[in-house]
Amino acid sequence: MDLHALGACLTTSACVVTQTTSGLIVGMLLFLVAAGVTLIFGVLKIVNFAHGTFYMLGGYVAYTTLGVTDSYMLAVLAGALSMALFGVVFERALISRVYGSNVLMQLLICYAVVLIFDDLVKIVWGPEFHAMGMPQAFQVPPLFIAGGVVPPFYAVLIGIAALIAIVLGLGLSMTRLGKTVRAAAINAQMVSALGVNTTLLFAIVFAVGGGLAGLAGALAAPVRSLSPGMGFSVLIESFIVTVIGGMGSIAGALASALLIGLVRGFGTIGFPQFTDGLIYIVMIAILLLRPQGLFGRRL
Amino acid sequence: MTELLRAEGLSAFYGASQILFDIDLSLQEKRTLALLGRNGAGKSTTMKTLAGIVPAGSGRIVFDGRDVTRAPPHTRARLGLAYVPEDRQVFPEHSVEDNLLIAAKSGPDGRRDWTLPRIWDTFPLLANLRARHADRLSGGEQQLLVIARALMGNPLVLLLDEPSEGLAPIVIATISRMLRELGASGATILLAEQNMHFCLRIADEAVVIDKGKVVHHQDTAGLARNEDIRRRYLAM
Amino acid sequence: MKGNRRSGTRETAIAAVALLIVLVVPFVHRSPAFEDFVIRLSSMALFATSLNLLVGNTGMVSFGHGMFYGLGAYAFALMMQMTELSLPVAAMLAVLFTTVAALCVGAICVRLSTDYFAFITLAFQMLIYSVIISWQSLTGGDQGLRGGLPRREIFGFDLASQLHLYQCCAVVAVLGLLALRHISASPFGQTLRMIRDNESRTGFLGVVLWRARLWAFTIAGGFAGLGGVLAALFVSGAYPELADWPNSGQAIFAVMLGGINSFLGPVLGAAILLALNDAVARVTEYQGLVLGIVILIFALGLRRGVLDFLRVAWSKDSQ
Amino acid sequence: MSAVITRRTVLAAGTASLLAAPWVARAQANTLRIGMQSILSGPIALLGTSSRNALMMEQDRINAAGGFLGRQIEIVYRDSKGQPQEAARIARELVNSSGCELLIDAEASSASFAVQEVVRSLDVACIHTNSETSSLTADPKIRAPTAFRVARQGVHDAVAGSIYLAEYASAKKLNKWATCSPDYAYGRDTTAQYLQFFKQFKPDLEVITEAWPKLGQPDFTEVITKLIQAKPQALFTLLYAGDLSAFVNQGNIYALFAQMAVATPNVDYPVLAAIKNLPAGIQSATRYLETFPDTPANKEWGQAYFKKWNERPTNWSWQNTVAMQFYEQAIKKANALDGKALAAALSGMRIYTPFGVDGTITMRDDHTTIGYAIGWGQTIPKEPFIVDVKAADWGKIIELETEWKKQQRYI
Repeated sequence: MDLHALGACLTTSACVVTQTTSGLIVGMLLFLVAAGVTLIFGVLKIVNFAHGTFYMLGGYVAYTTLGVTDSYMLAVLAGALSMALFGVVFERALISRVYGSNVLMQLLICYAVVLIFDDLVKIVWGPEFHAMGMPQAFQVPPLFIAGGVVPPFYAVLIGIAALIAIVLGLGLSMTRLGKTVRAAAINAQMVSALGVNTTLLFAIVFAVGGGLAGLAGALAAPVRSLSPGMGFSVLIESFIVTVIGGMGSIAGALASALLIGLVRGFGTIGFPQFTDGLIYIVMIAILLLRPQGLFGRRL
Repeated sequence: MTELLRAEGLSAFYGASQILFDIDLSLQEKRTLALLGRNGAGKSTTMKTLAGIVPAGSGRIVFDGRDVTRAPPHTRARLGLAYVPEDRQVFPEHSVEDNLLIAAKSGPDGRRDWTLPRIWDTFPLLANLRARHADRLSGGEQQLLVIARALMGNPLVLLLDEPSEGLAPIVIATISRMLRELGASGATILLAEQNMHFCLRIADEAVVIDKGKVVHHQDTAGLARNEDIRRRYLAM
Repeated sequence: MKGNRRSGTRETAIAAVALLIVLVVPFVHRSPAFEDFVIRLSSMALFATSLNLLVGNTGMVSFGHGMFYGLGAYAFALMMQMTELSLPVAAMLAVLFTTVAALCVGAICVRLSTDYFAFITLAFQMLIYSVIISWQSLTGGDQGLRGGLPRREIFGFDLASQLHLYQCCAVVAVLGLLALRHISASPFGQTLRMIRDNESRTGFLGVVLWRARLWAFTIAGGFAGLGGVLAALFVSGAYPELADWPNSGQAIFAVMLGGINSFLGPVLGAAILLALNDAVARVTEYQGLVLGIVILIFALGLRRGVLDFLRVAWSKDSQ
Repeated sequence: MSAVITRRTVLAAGTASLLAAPWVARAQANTLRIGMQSILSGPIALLGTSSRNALMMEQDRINAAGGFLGRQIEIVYRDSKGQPQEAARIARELVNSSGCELLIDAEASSASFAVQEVVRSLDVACIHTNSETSSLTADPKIRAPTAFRVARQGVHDAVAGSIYLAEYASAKKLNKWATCSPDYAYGRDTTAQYLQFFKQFKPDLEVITEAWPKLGQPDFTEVITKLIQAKPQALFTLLYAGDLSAFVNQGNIYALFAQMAVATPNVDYPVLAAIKNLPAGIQSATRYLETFPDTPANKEWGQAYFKKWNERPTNWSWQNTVAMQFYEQAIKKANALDGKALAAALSGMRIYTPFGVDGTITMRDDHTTIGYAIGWGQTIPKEPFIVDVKAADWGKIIELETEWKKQQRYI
């Protein structure tokens, strides 16, 4: 524990700005993954333990696409779209068969998918890590804001994630599709009786959730090492985010992803060897005080 | 007169226990048919089976000349079969207007008679509550809302399951009047009820079911005088 | 009540026969591989069966049961290394410690409803895991406890000997399973099943739901700790993965694979899982791929545990 | 009736065969099996597979030369994912079920301690090839009678590195340092050792901040910004493989390497190759370097490896090669395979090998090797990647190692 360093940091603008932006970037990428988890849970009541796999595959697809096309934009698109498609296939082929069954059965199916794809990635891309490298356009020196350091690449990532948060938020509250999705989250049977093809709707939800995770994986690929099994730690963190924010709440996912990002950002200064523990403690405290999460519906 | 909805030898199960036995029904265009029976007689299950929420065990459902026995609920809805469930099932976190918008679609023949303005006209009470969350409405208001919501789909047939359940007499009167007007304007309605007086004023004819079987079929005026049937199957 | 006692006697007899067979095997044929397998199975069987007391019996899905397995292993191994306590005393204290830990964690968790219960147990597990990783001076961090467990003889038993360890684990596991069976067949076990089947009705009968659940959670934690003690004996130490999430996942899988509605289901599931893991590891390095496909076939095809499936098949045959 | 029997029989037989599968005895072939376990998946799998590559080359060489005691050898590979519990299970399984008579433990430190306990109870000969944590063999309580180590040792590395870094820091006037090492035993212990010796050689050294990212942590951003905040003059890091690559890539975004000098003992060839935009001028140890020791034998081995696997060897590659060379000599000398006889043969054995600083490496009585090549230099983005290599002084290393052992009450 190093509370002195934490205090010193909190009183200098440079440190606050830098650690806040680093918390933002960690949080925003986390949000993209967690948004899918929370959306899928909210609508389908499925706890998608395979979500980290979407993130991993999105990264790998982007890595290969970049190698072939040499365009980061195409790589990101390919990562996101392929995972949207994969989401649909996953939902139709596997998850749709266990709707309404035991949560453990769903867990097992997801667990199987994680195992299978970790190994498939090993077979296709090899067991060693890969590094994608920074696209040329972003190989520029960082910006300095109020004494804090902000890299342009991260500023762009934060921008994209924020844009998606806004689109997702507005889309769910303002558009007819979004309203229907929210209605299906509460009463899918009734929505279906009103003439909405809920099978299609569920597939769309999985496509959006998978696509977001794939997008996160692709966006992060230039700076993170790609390796089989990399989805796991992301999955755990996005779960924490989902639970803290309230299962099914996009706003909650955003808020808690940022909270986790900030806990990391400042926790690493105050509690360098116990940052993870800090996050679990936050999660337990929130589950005890507000089991439904920060933005969750009361049960 | 054309037949819009017909059930032939319909049976249904909840798990291993059979709820419906060989139900036959026929609903003619622009008519209102009441489905009467005690609590637990199988009215709601019949409605759910017709709407496609409970799968038919055996038998056939023909709607507008098409066999829809195996069709999923949304297909039936798009063919013009609107279902209003017994416990109303509004979308509690959506506003009244959003509840209606989610259900908006044109009818099977492309008609779009029911639009938001017409709903506000027909249900002035809802017009005043359009921005309110549905879970903040009273039971009667919710009942009006779900009927309006069903109409937004411009259906050929309305399946109304116990619209009077749990409502105050004055609210029941409102709903009753509204349903009579709907019927008079040419709507086709299947109305499941245990409140016979409510039905008598709305429906043209009635089918009585008991323990999952059809036990009687008569026009409502006749049924009102048929003490025997009323005592045997409908008395509380 | 009489029937209960008779079936209790029958079960004890079955357990005694099973134990006898297991104990006789090494005198007929020594196979270190088989003995290793039985040692690991005894630990895993206790772990999975104790989890099933929650999952199958009470309907409480815990994602964090591995924390008690890990705590049991660490408590036992640390006591062996740091004190002069004899092995059975250390083992008993370790189980006691785990039971108390389960009581404390349970007191916080059991009031939450299903999904949140699963998550909070997972969170507690991860907290305990990260404490184990971080508290390096005590636990050795990710390297686990180094230097092995001191080998102290008890009653002429030397647990450094594979045979003695095998015998000891078999006896402990059979006794542990018998105790769990007894608990699950007792009126308390009936109450737990009633809670699973109909919570509110059980509440009306005057059962304090959270208290019954807490008892179940505590007992399950204690037996998981006992499993952990055996695991610590096997690897002669304690390692953080014992308390990690995938370990809980293994137990869940064993329970599901064997069958949640049969008492011996988790034991069979654990056996299949261990055997499958070993067999696959020898053939291919892509164990995950094979295991994943097996799980999918099982989850989408069989749709219930093997023992549950067999029972259904069996009773159909008998008709 | 017959259908009933068939069905039951099939069900029962299926279950039984599934359960029996693991210990159906393998036909005891004349082939000598050697069990090898390592991290073959995940972010540091690179090192595990490079160990396996080296062993495969050794297997071919030894078999071509007639094998061990006239028996052809077959190395059996297992992936432990670096988890100690799994490593312990695998070690037992290799010996008890798969019939391996010798073990190569190519685990990182986290798992090798677990393997050590298995070896202690099985009495089989085992060579740890990758664990650098000193206590594995230095601590007499942990040392096992039949387990040896052929690998760099943390304390050797720390002495050599500290001497080099102290000179470097004094020359460049770098007093304010930061550390950033993986938050697990290897990272913590080895960092502490480095700092202890570093301070001994450069008393005005000041560590102004330390960061402890988790092993395999996907995002190092908050760690990097923390380092930038502290404004150290130089950074010492023990991150390696995929983590090091991610750290460098993320650090580049913040222009971290323009703001401070960097020193790390952990730069392997393939990591250098994988890191895009490798900053020049990182002070690094020579993990394995074709040009150090600059001998034809070393170069030849490095080239052969590159030719066979189309990538360059790592530090783990040479360590595993030397382990097989030790086994080869020890088996010849002992004319036996059992743990006790091999242990007696290995203790004090000196072998000729390209990786020794003077062409030999010695297995000391305390079961660890000395005399292997240790040097430090600085990175450049292209071949030979590390230049200006300065060899460490083994006399000094052993002197300080002994002092450290006394401090730890190991001797």
